[in-house]
Amino acid sequence: MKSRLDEQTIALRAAREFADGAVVNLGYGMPGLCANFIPEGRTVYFQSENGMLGYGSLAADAEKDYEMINASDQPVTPLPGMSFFDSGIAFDMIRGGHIDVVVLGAYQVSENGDLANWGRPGRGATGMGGGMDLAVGAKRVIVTMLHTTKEGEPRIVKNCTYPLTARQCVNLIITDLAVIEVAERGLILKETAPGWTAPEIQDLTEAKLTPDKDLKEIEL
Amino acid sequence: MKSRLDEQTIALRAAREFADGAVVNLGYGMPGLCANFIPEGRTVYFQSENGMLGYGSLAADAEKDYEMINASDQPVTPLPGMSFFDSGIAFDMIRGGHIDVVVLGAYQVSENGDLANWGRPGRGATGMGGGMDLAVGAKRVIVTMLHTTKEGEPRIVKNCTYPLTARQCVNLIITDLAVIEVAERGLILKETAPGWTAPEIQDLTEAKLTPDKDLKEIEL
Amino acid sequence: MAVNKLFPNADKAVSDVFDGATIMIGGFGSYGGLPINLIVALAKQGANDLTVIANMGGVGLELSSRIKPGGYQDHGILFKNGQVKKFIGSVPALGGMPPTSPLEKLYNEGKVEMETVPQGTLAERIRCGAGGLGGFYTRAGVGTVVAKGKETKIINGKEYIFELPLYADFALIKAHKADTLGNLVYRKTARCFNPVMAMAAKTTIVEVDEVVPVGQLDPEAIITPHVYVHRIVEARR
Amino acid sequence: MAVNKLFPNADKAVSDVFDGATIMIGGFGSYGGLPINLIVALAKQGANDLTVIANMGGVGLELSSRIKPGGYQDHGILFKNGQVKKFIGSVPALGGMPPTSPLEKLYNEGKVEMETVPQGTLAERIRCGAGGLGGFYTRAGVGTVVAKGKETKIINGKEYIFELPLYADFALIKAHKADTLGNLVYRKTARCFNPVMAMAAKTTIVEVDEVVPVGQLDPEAIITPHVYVHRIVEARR
Repeated sequence: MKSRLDEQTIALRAAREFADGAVVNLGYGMPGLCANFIPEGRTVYFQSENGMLGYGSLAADAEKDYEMINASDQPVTPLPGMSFFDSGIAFDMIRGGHIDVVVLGAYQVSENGDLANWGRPGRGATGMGGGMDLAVGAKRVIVTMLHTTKEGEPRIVKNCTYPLTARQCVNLIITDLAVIEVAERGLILKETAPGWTAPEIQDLTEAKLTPDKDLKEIEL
Repeated sequence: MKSRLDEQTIALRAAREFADGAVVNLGYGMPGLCANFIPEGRTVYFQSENGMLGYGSLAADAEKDYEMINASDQPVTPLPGMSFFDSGIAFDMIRGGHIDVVVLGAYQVSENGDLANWGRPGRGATGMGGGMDLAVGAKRVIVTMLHTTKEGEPRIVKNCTYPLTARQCVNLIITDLAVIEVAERGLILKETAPGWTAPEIQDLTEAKLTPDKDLKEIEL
Repeated sequence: MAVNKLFPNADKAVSDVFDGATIMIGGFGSYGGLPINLIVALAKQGANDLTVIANMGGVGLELSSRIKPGGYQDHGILFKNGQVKKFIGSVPALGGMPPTSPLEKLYNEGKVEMETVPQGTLAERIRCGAGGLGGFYTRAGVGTVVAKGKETKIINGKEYIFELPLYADFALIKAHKADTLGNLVYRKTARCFNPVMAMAAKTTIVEVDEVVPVGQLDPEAIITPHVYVHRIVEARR
Repeated sequence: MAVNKLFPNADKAVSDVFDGATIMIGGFGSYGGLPINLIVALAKQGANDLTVIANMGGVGLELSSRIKPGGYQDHGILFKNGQVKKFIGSVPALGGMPPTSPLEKLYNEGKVEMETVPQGTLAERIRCGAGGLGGFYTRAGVGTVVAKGKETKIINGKEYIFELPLYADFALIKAHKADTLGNLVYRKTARCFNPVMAMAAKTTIVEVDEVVPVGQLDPEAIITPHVYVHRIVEARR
């Protein structure tokens, strides 16, 4: 049976990439959900560009403190050992190479790992936020996004047509259909959503995908 | 009776320049003494480039805390409302224009206000410390120094021969012999030490001094 | 004793903001850390042709309930009122919201200038201004529209963009507590852009939850030393 | 759980410092804030050809009693041992002291390279490195020997000098307390260069008066977040 992953499941799959002890920044929107899916037995330190290190999961309604939000404006919960700092220091930490993994949303990713995640036609006033700093500063960039637009257009493209966030910065793409590694030799299809074949996914992808020798279904 | 001011008295005279509410940085050596001579009824906030704002007088022996020192390595006393910060922020404050007055020592000052206060022949390893930042960042630069070298050579010169700290930065010079303003039209002799005449002071000064129309003896 | 920095209310604290002034507005953009009382007072005061520097453009009262139940006033009101000539920030409008924020509407009508700056570059440009520096090189934005028209430099084999400092005539910021001298502490992520902006303005006006006597704040935990703070308003929200 | 950052003693914490390494040494230069135990351990460990970045050059044990009764060991010992190839700092030697500090003697014998940097520029170059930036422009040093060989730029009608970032392989720093994760707080002016250096090194080694359990430090008052700290030694002095 063919199915597409929902946002929660994409976030869960992305969170599997967080090594024990990793410092992780979660971008605006869907990536924020990853805070709820840290793999059992691992400790992950979430950094937020509004000046916070070491927060916990998203806050339940009863405990929401709007002076303790992630970069997506969502209240989060405190953890022992956390700290607060200003935006200047937050970005020193980001550009200075102390973020092991950043998870970002995207409108488009190109076959060489270019990222476009902040502007789209007809919305000239949206901004890049901290995405450009995170894309050049983090050691590893994971993109979570839907594989195609609402109109069915591919988001994984030969060349980005939307305004760029950074060039050649993406390491891994996780969509509702696939897990794709951005390698020297191009895009490697590593995992597929349940019931989907490599050719079916290639059909919805403008850039060329090379199926991995160990291609498998996403295990959840 | 002719006398030269001692270091304490030079510091006392310099401290008279601190307006009520002023933020003041005291350079290495003699300027540090100014902390003990705040004029009655005025509040002065001493900033120190090692990361402190709002300290009090020099500490007496019994209360010396070597983790609470001014930039001259002298323990100072705490005051309510003081704060500590790192060296980066300390110099943001300095270069950013938040120091109303800095008092610096000097080897030489030139007639156009050039300052040389960190290097001298035979001592190639001494350094400028925070002097260059203070000289360009503070709103007003007061120099306290002895009028001549041990050998009797003038320290107020036409052109500095010692390595410069900054060009055209000095506003007021206070020596053991005189108070001299650095004005657009040159050096103005404003006050003399008790018993000294303008020509006698000019004899010990290489640069030309113009006696002020209100020239007077330093009142202490 | 030095100047009394305490103002009786937000209206008095912003009364001399002049037409054409550059205003930094603290916070991250949404409720926490935003100097809401000062913003509302500035909207009432009516100064025009402002240049506003803020991380986000504000969503406006209508959309704000999507961020916080019940909604709240933000600096969207300054755009709605037509008080703003130019916006400088990293998120003028949120892509995840409908295009109906006051700033986005104004922008689409061609009625406001806009300079979009990566968020880290924004923070650093403000800090650079605060620190009396002349500019800096960053890798953020290399190869993108942000690099357009800017000097670039290869440093240690990598390409960097030159960025200039930012300053303001007034900074409106939000802190948790001030002592009467003007020393500030913040609360949780409501710190964000407030401390850097406080350092970069000629006149920094802060709204706080509570004013405390001098000596009540831990000298080791003061985030903004009092030399950076010119006016204090205690304002509940 | 993540790595254990606690080291049993200073010797173990500096055991892998390699010949030719660049070492930042925190503090202001004199007793307060100086990581004395780590310095002494490094002197014992014996790594050579070091580049040392520190605000001051250290006065050495003999002169140190002029600063603090009884004296103390400082990084002068590294120069005395001949372990240092190059020094970068703002006060290699104090003009108010006799020219007998280990660094000054070595310098006068032509046995050590030296780069003298204005103190604010030193702090900013370290912060610049820590923040992943490529360099900055400052007015400190314009028209002086510091400007020699450096690019200058006129910005808003004023002359600035271009300065490059500084990095280190190891930073030896002193804090007051660490929690076991590596979050740090400092004490009074012993803060100084420690927090900026902690951020600019590949491996940051801290000596603290006390290690406390996670959760004991106020999240609002933590000065150095744990991502910057790699090794912790509790060491009384």
